[in-house]
Amino acid sequence: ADDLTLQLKWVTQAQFAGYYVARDKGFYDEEDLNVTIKPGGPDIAPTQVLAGGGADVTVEWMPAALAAREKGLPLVNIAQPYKSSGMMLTCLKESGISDPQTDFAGKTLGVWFAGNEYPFLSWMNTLGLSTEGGEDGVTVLKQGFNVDPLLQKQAACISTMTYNEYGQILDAGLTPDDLVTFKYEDQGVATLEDGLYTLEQNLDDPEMVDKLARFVRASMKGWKYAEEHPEEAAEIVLDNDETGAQTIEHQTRMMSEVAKLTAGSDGTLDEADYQRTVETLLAGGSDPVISKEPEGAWTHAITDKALN
Amino acid sequence: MNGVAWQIFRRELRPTLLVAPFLIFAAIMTPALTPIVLVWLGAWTLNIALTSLDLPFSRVLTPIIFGATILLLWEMACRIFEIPPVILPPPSRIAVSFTQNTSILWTDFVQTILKGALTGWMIGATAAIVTAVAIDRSPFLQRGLLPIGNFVAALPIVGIAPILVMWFGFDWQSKAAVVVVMVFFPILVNMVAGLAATDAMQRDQMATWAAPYWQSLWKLRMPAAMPFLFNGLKITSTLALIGAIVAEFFGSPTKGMGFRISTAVGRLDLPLVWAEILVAAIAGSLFYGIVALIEKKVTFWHPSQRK
Amino acid sequence: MNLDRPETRKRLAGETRPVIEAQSVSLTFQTADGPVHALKDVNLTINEGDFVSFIGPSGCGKTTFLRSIAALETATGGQLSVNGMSPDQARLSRAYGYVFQAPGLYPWRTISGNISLPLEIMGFDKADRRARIERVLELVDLDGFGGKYPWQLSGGMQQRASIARALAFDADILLMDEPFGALDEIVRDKLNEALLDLWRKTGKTIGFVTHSIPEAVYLSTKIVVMSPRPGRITNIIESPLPPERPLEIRDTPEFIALAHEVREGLREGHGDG
Amino acid sequence: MNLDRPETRKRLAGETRPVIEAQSVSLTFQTADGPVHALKDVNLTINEGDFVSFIGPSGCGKTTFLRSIAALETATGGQLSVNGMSPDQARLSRAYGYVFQAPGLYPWRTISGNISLPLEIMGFDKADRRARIERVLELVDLDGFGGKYPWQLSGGMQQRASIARALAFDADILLMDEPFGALDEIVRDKLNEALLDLWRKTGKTIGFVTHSIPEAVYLSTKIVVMSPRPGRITNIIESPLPPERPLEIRDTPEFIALAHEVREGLREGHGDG
Amino acid sequence: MAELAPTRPARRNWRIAGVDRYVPVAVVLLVILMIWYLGAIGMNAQWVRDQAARADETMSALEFTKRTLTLDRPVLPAPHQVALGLWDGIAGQKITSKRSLVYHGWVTLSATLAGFAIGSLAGILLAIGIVHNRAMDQSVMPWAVASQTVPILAIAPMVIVVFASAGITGLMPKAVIAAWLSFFPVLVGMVKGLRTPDAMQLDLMRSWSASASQVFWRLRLPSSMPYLFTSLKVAVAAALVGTIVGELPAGATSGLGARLLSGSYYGQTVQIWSALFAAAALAAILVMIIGMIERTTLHRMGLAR
Ligand SMILES: Nc1ncnc2c1ncn2[C@@H]1O[C@H](COP(=O)(O)OP(=O)(O)OP(=O)(O)O)[C@@H](O)[C@H]1O
Ligand SMILES: Nc1ncnc2c1ncn2[C@@H]1O[C@H](COP(=O)(O)OP(=O)(O)OP(=O)(O)O)[C@@H](O)[C@H]1O
Ligand SMILES: Cc1ncc(C[n+]2csc(CCO)c2C)c(N)n1
Ligand SMILES: [Mg+2]
Ligand SMILES: [Mg+2]
Repeated sequence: ADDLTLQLKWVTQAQFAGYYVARDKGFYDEEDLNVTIKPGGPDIAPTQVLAGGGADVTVEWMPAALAAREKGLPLVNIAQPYKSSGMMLTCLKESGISDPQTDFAGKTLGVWFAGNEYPFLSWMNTLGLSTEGGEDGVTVLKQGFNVDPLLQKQAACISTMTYNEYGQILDAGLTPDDLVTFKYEDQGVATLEDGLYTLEQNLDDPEMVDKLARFVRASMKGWKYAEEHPEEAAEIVLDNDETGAQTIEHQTRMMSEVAKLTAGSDGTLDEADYQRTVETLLAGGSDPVISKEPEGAWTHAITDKALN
Repeated sequence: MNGVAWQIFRRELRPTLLVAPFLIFAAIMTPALTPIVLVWLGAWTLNIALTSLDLPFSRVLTPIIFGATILLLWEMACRIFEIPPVILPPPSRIAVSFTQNTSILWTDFVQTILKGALTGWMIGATAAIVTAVAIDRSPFLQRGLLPIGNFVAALPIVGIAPILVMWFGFDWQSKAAVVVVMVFFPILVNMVAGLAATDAMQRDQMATWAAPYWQSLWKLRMPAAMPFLFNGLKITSTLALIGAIVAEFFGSPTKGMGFRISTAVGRLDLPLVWAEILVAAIAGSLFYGIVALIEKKVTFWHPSQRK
Repeated sequence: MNLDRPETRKRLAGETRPVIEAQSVSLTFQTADGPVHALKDVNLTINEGDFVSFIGPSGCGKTTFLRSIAALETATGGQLSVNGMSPDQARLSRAYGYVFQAPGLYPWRTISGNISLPLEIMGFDKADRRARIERVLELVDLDGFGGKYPWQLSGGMQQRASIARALAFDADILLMDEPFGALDEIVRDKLNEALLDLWRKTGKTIGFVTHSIPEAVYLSTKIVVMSPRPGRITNIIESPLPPERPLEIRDTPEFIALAHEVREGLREGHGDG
Repeated sequence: MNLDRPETRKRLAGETRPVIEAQSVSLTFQTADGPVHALKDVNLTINEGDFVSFIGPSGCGKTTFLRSIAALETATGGQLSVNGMSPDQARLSRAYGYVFQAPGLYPWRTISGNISLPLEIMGFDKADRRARIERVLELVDLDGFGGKYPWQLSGGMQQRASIARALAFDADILLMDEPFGALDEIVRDKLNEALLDLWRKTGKTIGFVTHSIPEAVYLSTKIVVMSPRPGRITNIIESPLPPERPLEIRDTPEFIALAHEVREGLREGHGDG
Repeated sequence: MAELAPTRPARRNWRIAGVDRYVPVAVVLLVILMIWYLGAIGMNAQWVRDQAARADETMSALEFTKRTLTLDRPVLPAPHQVALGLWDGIAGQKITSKRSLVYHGWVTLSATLAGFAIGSLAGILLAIGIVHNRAMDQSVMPWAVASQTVPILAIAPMVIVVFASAGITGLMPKAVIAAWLSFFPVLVGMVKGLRTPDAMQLDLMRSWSASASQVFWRLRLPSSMPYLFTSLKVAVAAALVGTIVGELPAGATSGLGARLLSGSYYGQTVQIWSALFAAAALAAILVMIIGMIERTTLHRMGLAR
């Protein structure tokens, strides 16, 4: 079997169910692949791992991938299992926020960094809010690992994913009625999330291209299986979680939320989505995430080969 | 070079001559290594010659040459082996990034080191000294508190950091709190040992003079404790920086060295990461150096400082 | 201060009062290996103006007895009184100057600072302190060294500084535990002369531990010979020598005879090495 | 080993060869405060079987001279030879046993282990080591204490062990730097007798530093009086005493006269304390 | 006038052996527990109050207190919650289970021990070099100090990435970080220890014309033993911290560090505290083991009295 290493963007959870399902259900075996899945973590930059040769393919968000590309690391999107964005800003209703346009000024907002801050910065830019604090701007708090800043009322809003942190807030005892959410998708600043990326030079090697195609095919099969069998997928994720910290309830709910995001995708990158992402990022004002239109940042070669 | 120096030089060179054949063998096997090996051997021989001469400035010069050699080797390795800069940038690029980002580095320095580390260190040290004096009078408290203190000191701070960030907010106050927790017990343990470090004869003298408690504290135990106290202060000076930076990984405003490092890694701006590390190393060494200097002034009488 | 107190003359005339009185004093240390009888049934009276030397083999309790007088140890049996008070009361009334075998100077203070320390503790004012420091430095022949730190001085000079410190506050009782043990013979001779001189002038009561027979004989009005296991007094020898003692007195037959007597007394109690 | 070497007799008959020869030896330490002339123009010949004592005030260079002989310091001027070699060659040929003022025993080795250490270093085999340890332990009256650790022994016993260690490998030259400084008089007397006995039996050449005039007079065939700043020899006194010296010899007029001579010599060179 | 200084440390004659050692610890522990409970009630009160307000409930003080001490996601868990968490993690699971603290403790322990071994060895070797070679003495020390000021958590991810790119994963990268933190105390302690022999002891060796290696094995090494053990104790605790730091960025892998992180990530404070205490206990046990080795070694050497 051919060896292939996949670097995840984050810890083992249903966000990456497709890959785990593909492995445990033998879909990779069917394609004669031996896939190693490396979980990520808060301070692992998947792009760096790829550059260091620690992995062949990585799951990454497009803003980070494009930023890395501008930094000289030639990442190419070879597949896009996530069609829609699950990121949103979740606020306490009692903080008095109802309209981003008018109510954010002077508030403290929790944001993820380490490559995940780009969509937020773009959004604030379109809202014309400074991120340096003060009366007319927002105070940005580098959100740590959990939803505590909201529960402790250290921030008016925090970043959440529909499938994960939002659920944790509910688990903590707050109800949807206590909260106001703003999806990036609805604010017109949605950027593409979990996609599969590899280094440009891999695409010059026909053998590698073939391997990647088989990988994408099996992975997508895994995703579709997971969408249809959320409980079983959650079970598989749980089996693969080495920390033993995840619970079946949490993962099942995550899986069903994730299914909504992967639903519209067969793995092929939608050019329109790509274009919208690039435009959002380019609109970064004084400090745009990327300064010029990227070239060759994606390819259909793999998905075409895999799916036809 | 006079005779004595030449003799010392020959003696000190001996271990190097033992290692040299291996290095040269390695260079022959991997020709790319040749310049690295040559530079290393040359610089090292120069250093040995310098220390053998024992000139007044060689104490300062040798570590500088040693450091410069390492930087040079680093630069050469990066170029010869074409290490991708997103993995390990060469020193030259780090230097460029350093000069380009001075204002960011300064903001981060103020936030993390001056506000977080220094404040926390001072609060922690003061609290530890006061506590030490307080429990110095009570053998009961000492016996009860110190074993538990040792246990708490063994708690990995990285575990306390998220909790303290949760308690004290995301700004520098929580970083200072982490530093306080980190430095408190090492200083306490040292200070308690120091206050007890008077010898029996000195205590007996105080007794024959019928010295009251505060007199014997100020005039005997405090001065006698100073070498111990500074031992603790020195150890914790580097701990404080690490603590403040680590705590920023668990939540911070959008400035600070820990914040910048994790953000910059995400953006693959490795030269900036290393520039921050450089600032941390310089600040840490400086901090340590200043404490050591004060120690020299305060404990001038201690045998280790006399020479 | 009165440098010419008439105690010496009084003492010779038998008019002096007892300062230290020990009645069957015992002291037992409880150790892991069982009790150590450091002192057993010690009876001794020291009068005002006496110069009493304690001599005896190692471990016979000389130090322990001196420390008991200074209230650094507490006797476990018998009666010990100093100036009619308990040793601890005497300590609190600052009746003693104590010189330990090692100089025990504080390294972070200069020689003057060291001498000044007990004076500060006892609340002497600044001018008085300065005057006293100057006087005692001269007394031990260290004038000019007040600004130096202890470690900048030789062992002998340090020991002299420590004697100066004990003298500075003019306690009436001076307790000295082998103060000259570490000095060479010539320096020792000098300090012996100086000490004798001081004693004659001030009439202080002095308790003095030594290992040297000639030193004990040369200095004392009373030589207490002790013997170990249990620590006890085996012999108290009154000295017939006059208070004026030039160094040459050591070559006189009286002196040699007295030294011989002490040596014999010592050898008796000296079982092993 | 030959316990009855005839060197003593030879020495008395003037037949011995020089072992240590110093010709205008100087030694200057460079310190931060400028040069210290520890030794200046020292001339001395020590013959085989001599027992030479060095006496003089603190800082006069006694230790420095002994250390130069043992190649622990290097003379900065003049000629110093040991057995016709340089001191360092003599050191490498293991010509010396050196005894320091403090016992300097290794706390992690028993007494036997301590004595064994130089023997191990010099490559003696096991059986030989054991025999030698036994012999020297007996010599210093410590048989039965071989298995004890240093801190389980009194100071005097430790000092004896350290002497035993220096004797064990039978160097022909024994250098001793105030070996008995810390002991009480009775113990000191005993060790003096034992040392004299050993010297008489083995005919070793001994260099001995002391502060005690009676000790120097009692032990030596030659007394070297030194004086400080710069360190130099002011007097070399040959002893007329016979090699057989019971302790009582110290009460004889010859002894007292000799001691007096030494004291006078010492006092001359003793400007200050 | 103030109270007088005691003439000697107070000698207490508690008859039962160990009483004067354990009673104070127990009393202090009890006080800490009390403060902890009060803290837990105080810090969790806000949440309970908010929840009650949202649900429009009113409750008795007793009920209120009970709730603050039994929250699922407390700000500060009560001691018994942590104890339960620890008990469940240690005894309530199969040792091989991923939820077992024993399993995670073992993962951390193995990396700690590996790093500790590497670090101590490096520290000892460097110290030997420094003591014997003047050039090393002057050049290495300042840089060793500087090395400890580098924010380890910042380079930990990079170390892991660099190792991963060389194909090394798992225990090794963590061990290297552990070694980085633990070599320094050993270096400092051993330099001091190897230099403890005083001039006289060195002169003795010289007068016997002992070789450099004889001086090392028979004098310097044995006299450095007490220093070695003291610094080993510091080093093993540092190695544990290093390992945990190394486990943090790696995220979803095993080990106490990963437990801490995932606990923090999912806001499971009880899990954080349990992992924290497990780590501290591990450190305490390691230090104790070294203490035991120290005692027997020094006893064998005759250094312990
Ligand atoms: N604190 C103590 N605990 C137990 N035993 C002690 C203590 N202090 C002294 N001793 C023992 O008491 C005895 C008398 O000791 P002391 O120090 O008074 O003797 P010394 O005559 O002064 O001897 P030296 O001439 O050696 O100074 C000795 O056997 C000693 O071991
Ligand atoms: N390593 C050194 N560096 C500088 N000066 C030294 C050194 N060793 C000795 N001296 C100086 O050399 C002089 C002679 O010292 P030495 O130790 O030989 O005296 P000593 O006669 O043995 O004195 P003591 O009787 O006090 O032992 C002294 O002034 C001393 O301060
Ligand atoms: C320190 C930190 N940095 C980034 C993220 C963002 N992130 C990476 S993957 C993912 C999916 C949700 O689980 C999210 C939100 C985070 N959570 N914590
Ligand atoms: Mg005594
Ligand atoms: Mg000397």
